[in-house]
Amino acid sequence: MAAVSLAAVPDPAETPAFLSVDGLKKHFGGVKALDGVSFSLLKGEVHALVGENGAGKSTLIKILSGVFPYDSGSISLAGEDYRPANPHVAKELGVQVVHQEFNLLDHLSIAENISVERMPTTRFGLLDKQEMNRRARLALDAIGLTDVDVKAPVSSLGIAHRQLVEISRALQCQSRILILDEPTATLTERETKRLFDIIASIKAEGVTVVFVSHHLDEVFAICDRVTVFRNGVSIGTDRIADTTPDGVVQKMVGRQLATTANEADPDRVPGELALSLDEFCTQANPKETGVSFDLRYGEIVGIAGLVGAGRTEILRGIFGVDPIRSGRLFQAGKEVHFSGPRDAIAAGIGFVTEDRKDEGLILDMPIAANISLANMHAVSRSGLLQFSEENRRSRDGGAKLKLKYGRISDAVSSLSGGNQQKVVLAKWLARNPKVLLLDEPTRGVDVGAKAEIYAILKELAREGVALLVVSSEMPELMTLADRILVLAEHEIQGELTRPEFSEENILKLAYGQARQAGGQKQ
Amino acid sequence: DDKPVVGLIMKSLANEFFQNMMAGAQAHEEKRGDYKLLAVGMQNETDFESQINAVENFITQGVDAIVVAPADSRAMVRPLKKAMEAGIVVVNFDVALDTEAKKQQNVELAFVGPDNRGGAKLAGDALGKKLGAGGKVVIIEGNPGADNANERRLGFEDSVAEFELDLLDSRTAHWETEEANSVFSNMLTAHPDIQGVMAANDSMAIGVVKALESAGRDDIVVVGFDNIPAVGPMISDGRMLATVDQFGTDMAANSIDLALEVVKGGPQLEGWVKTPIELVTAN
Amino acid sequence: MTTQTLSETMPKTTRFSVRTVLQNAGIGLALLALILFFSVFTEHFLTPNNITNILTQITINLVLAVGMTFVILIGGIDLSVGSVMAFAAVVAGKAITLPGFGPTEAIALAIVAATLTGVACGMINGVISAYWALPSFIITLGMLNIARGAALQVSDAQTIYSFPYAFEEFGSAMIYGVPVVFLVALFLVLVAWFVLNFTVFGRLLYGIGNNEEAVRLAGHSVYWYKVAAFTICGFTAGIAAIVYMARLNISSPIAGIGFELNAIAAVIIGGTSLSGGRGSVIGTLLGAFIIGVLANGLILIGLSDFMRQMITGVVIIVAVILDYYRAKYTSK
Amino acid sequence: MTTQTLSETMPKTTRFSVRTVLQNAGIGLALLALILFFSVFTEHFLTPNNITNILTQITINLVLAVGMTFVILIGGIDLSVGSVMAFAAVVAGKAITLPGFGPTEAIALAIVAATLTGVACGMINGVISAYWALPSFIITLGMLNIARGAALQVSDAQTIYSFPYAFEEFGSAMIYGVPVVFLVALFLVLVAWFVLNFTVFGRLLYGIGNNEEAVRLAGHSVYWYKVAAFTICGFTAGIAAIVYMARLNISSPIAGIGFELNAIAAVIIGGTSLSGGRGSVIGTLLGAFIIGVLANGLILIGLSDFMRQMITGVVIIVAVILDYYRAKYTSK
Ligand SMILES: Nc1ncnc2c1ncn2[C@@H]1O[C@H](COP(=O)(O)OP(=O)(O)OP(=O)(O)O)[C@@H](O)[C@H]1O
Ligand SMILES: Nc1ncnc2c1ncn2[C@@H]1O[C@H](COP(=O)(O)OP(=O)(O)OP(=O)(O)O)[C@@H](O)[C@H]1O
Ligand SMILES: [Mg+2]
Ligand SMILES: [Mg+2]
Repeated sequence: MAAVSLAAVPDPAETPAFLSVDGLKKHFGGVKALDGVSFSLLKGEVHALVGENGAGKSTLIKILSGVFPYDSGSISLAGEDYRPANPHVAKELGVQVVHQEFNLLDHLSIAENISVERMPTTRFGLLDKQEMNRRARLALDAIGLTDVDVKAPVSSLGIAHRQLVEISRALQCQSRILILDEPTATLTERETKRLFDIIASIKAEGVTVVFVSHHLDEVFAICDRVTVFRNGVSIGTDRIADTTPDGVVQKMVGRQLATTANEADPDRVPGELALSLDEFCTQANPKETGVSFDLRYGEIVGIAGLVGAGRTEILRGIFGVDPIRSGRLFQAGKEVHFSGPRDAIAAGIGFVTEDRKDEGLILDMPIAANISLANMHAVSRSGLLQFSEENRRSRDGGAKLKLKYGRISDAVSSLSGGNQQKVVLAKWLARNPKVLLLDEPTRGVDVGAKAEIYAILKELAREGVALLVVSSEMPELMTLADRILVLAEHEIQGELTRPEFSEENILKLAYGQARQAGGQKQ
Repeated sequence: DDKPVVGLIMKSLANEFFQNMMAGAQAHEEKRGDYKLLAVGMQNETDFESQINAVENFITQGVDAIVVAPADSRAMVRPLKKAMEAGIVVVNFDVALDTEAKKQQNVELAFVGPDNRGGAKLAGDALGKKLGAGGKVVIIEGNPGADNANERRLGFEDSVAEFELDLLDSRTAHWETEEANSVFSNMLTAHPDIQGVMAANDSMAIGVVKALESAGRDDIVVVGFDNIPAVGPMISDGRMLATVDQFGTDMAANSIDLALEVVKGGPQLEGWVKTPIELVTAN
Repeated sequence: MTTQTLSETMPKTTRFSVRTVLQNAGIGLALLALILFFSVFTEHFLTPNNITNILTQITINLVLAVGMTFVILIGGIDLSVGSVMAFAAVVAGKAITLPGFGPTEAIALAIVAATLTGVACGMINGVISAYWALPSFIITLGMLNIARGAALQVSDAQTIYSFPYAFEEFGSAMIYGVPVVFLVALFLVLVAWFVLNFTVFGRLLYGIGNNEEAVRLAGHSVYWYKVAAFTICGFTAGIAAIVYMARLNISSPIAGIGFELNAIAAVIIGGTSLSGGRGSVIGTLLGAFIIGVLANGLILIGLSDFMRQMITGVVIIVAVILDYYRAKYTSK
Repeated sequence: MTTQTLSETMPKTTRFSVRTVLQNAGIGLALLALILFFSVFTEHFLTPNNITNILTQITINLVLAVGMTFVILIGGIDLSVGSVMAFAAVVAGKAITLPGFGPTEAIALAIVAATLTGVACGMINGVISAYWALPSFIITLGMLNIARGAALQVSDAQTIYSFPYAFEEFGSAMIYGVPVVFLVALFLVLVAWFVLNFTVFGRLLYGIGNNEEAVRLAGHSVYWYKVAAFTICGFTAGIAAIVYMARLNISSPIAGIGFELNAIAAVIIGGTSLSGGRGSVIGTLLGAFIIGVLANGLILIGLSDFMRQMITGVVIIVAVILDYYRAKYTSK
């Protein structure tokens, strides 16, 4: 991670607080989301908020941006009492946010999404589309999305591109405080680095940036100070220079974390062929040639690649979600044709999707109902639901993943982002699949829980499950996988075995082809 | 093929009264064999526009005569005037165009048809005779705003005045059996002392009769209008006192005859060519 | 959070039903207010006879609304129920008046004919809108026209009458002053409630209304569930046809015009979300009662037809506004 | 990425309009097919007179559908337009027949009265459904009853007639065989198209239909935009009332029953999504034409009324199925 210059660290002792929060409390029904939060922001600093899933970071941010009112406590902004009634007021006062969950207008163009807060108008008060597209182009170029047409609808974008569009939008307006709630959760190395450059430059303009991430390396790379949350309470604020990642983690979870071994598991030997792809190619794939690789039982294969490399596509193809154009798919040596997820599931395959909101969860339904969604036969008898069985299984499944919730019958929408992700995982683990496809399985999950999830996945592999993991986090792949396939431009650029694992090697393969293609164009 | 073409415009053919009328007209076309019939109805009772559209379509097609049962006595005046100006023979039947409106538009047009108000009064009188002065009655009206509904209500009110009946309530059930059943049940609750019911058509009368049966009341006298087949048994077994037959089956056919007469060069029709109405009772 | 331990110690009963009751309390309160109002301001409202009347009068709407609840829960809508009811009634009317059958066979034949007609129409609605993923609004609007045209065509626009006596008897039979047809409707409500809350099928219908894609990716055949929901709605339209025939002793091809709006209103007043995924058939029951009590009470109170129509509109709006405040209050 | 090079080399014109045309081509093709069919199988379909007729006949539905497009784009629905139209016509009818005004003043008064009535009703719909975030289906169903009751009350259920001659003239005036009232409707379509595509207001309406929460989080007052959409719909209902009066020369309190379904059908057949956020008013124009051409052509072809109703239903369904295949094909 390229460290951004920390030259202009403001000294908290000298600069007066620009925004200060004192004893803030907020509850949802019986859930105390914030139970006494105090911290302050200095002008021109990059301030990290860290904490476990459900610690209250997003809730604080929503209060600061005028989405929710708060119950008690006080906030002051530039010396004045701050109590924004709605997002509009917050924006007027210069508080700009990128929320954790996307807020995009799917059927409008990217340009319209980027300028939705203040669309440019002509002299006659009409929408100035040209100016709008120009601005969008500039904004996207700045963040490195040079290859996207600003007039295309957002619905045609993958999840990472959507995140970048969200960020570009927030950067459109002059703000005094820019809050980014887990902006990097869906980004790969390349975009993350771009984002950090941008943060550095706006910081130089005196803008305060609040940065939420579960990646402590990112926090340590760009932030000046860090405030740790635990169970709705702020534990304290440190200067980055005065602390260490371990120290932060300890504050977060209140204990020392066992580090996950980054080594091969000696007890585990890959077994029989689970899946094997032969020139496998979905209709979404613009390339003629498909991908070919094998996946064995008891093996974890990682797929790395930049955003839009076509990783999700492969998983969707295997699972029967997207139609196949050409190529063959073998399960345990026999050719199979899945006409839909139903067939794939019947064949013992599970699929943790990348977009939990759109594809993974039924937000308004109880946690228990979501966990048993793919596993209805286990919680029902001749079509009748067995509620106690369902609740028992769901609690067990949740407990395994350290799911933090009020009641198992609460709607999933009441959970924090990371905990929602755990529900998606729990849903598929409940089925005991023989083959598990995972697309960004730990998106938004905190460090502690991540370690638990890694342990669980490794345990599954040990029990003989075949796992295919797509992830934009290279450390995650290197921790989990036995082999890593690197994808670019919908083609496998190479395969790395454990001894070859390094961020550099992965990136070399992931970028290699892209750079070539870029060269041809000019 | 130079047979004269007659455009027949009716109200909703979903209403069996007009459906029968149309069947009568079609049989008539076959029998006479010397003209071509184009018939259209409306989507529903209040769809005035489609009648106006039909007139316009007929003008376009250059029919020789338009025979029309107007859904609204005022709205149809101007389009029909246009048709007459285009040289088409127009005959108005079933419901008379509004006299005032005709005068304003300078339209001279005869009317061929029954006296709805008079017919309702026939039914009302039958009820009045049976109950005598002071008899407590209610009216179940047709669609508010519809001309024949208006006429029939006025006819019933004429009887109420003449026989000094006590009109307790008057409500619409939009010509509809089920609604009449519900509305009348509720009226009966509000006024348990009802002695007679005047329903503006037989479909509603059926709903009323069923409501009386459910309530176990056989002391209340019901009259209707139209003489649809379904009320036949009710009249013969006394569940209904009377209904009014306006011989709808022949009405259109007769009007077509009159129109063809004029097309062939006969004299223009004038005034009100009254068609028969008859009170139908058990004996 | 401490709440977790709380839920761990709670008894393992389903709290689903308790919540359902609470969710519907708001609209229940509106209903109670209406009933109270009419009891005070009219003489006959709370008499046994009038209660019988109300129960009879809401039956058809309730039956239609039960099926409509299934369709709306999956995020669809069915505008054709009124026409399909008429079509089913006409087909059944033709069947029941066929010569050569004894009364029992004729009635059985009619019941089979009506339900089959309803089921067929509903299934067509479902198959077309699910297979091509087309808006059910427009598909069922098409069916509204098709079924009405068919009803008129089959009956030649004539009212069909003279059904067996036993059929009439069923239509007007009472058990302790409660009309048997209403009990049939109530039974449908209970079955629907059970199916929606205690079966996998019902759970998945809610799921589809919330997030169809998630349900599909979990390996369920969304297509069949959708077809099933529309078919159920067609089935209840068939049942409504039977109730109509038994109650009025005729089959009219122009029956049921506008009934779809009433049925949808009952469902939505009952708190089911038009966008699907949220609601309950118990709410629908209350919604149907609100509409029925209002229609009855406003006549008893002697309001003119026009005022009555206006007040009906106002009360419908006020009822959902009240429900808003109830929801706000109970969610705290 | 190959798509990249493509998009880079394309001229920087807005492909939006091209796309819009393509998006509507499907339903345009269905319309073309209908026109072709009727031209071949009927004698009078393509005569100037008949075209004039069709244009006149679709005018009211088109006017209503333009306003409906705004409401549906934000994810709402307005069931009250038919009733509001009748109410506005009755109020305007009362105004125009007030004694003591010259024809010009009387007509001006009527136009003001009709639009104000429409705007007021629309605004009430909007304020209630936006302020309490209630389903517009049920609020406008309430308004349907209120406005109808009010229309009957104000007019005492009597048709109002005898309007100034100039008003009639406007209703039947033609420019080169094109009815002036149709030109008015077309003008509304163009204004709506312009507003929806070239103003910030319009784009935000699309935005609200897509994701209301996102628009709110972007700092906009969703409330006012929603109120505005419903108000526009009320406004067009007022305009429709004027067209109705000019065309029929009466104000009938029972006008417009069921018009809401036709208007909604035009919008949805035109490709606007009932869940909001997607669609265009040009599609609405084509949708209104499909409905109008169908009604006209099926009469010319001499089909019986019942068959006509059935075929109408079938064609509506087939049109949206065709559109499905068009969408599938063009998205490749
Ligand atoms: N709308 C809501 N209704 C009920 N509970 C809520 C709601 N929003 C948040 N919560 C609860 O508040 C707590 C804090 O959630 P929050 O989203 O702030 O966590 P977070 O720190 O952002 O977590 P993550 O890292 O997973 O995003 C959680 O227990 C969550 O379940
Ligand atoms: N629904 C869609 N419509 C159009 N294009 C899409 C769609 N989904 C994905 N794409 C595009 O297809 C390409 C491959 O997408 P895919 O999701 O497989 O990539 P990925 O490597 O998983 O990256 P991501 O991090 O975006 O998920 C990307 O350019 C993406 O923008
Ligand atoms: Mg969060
Ligand atoms: Mg992906």
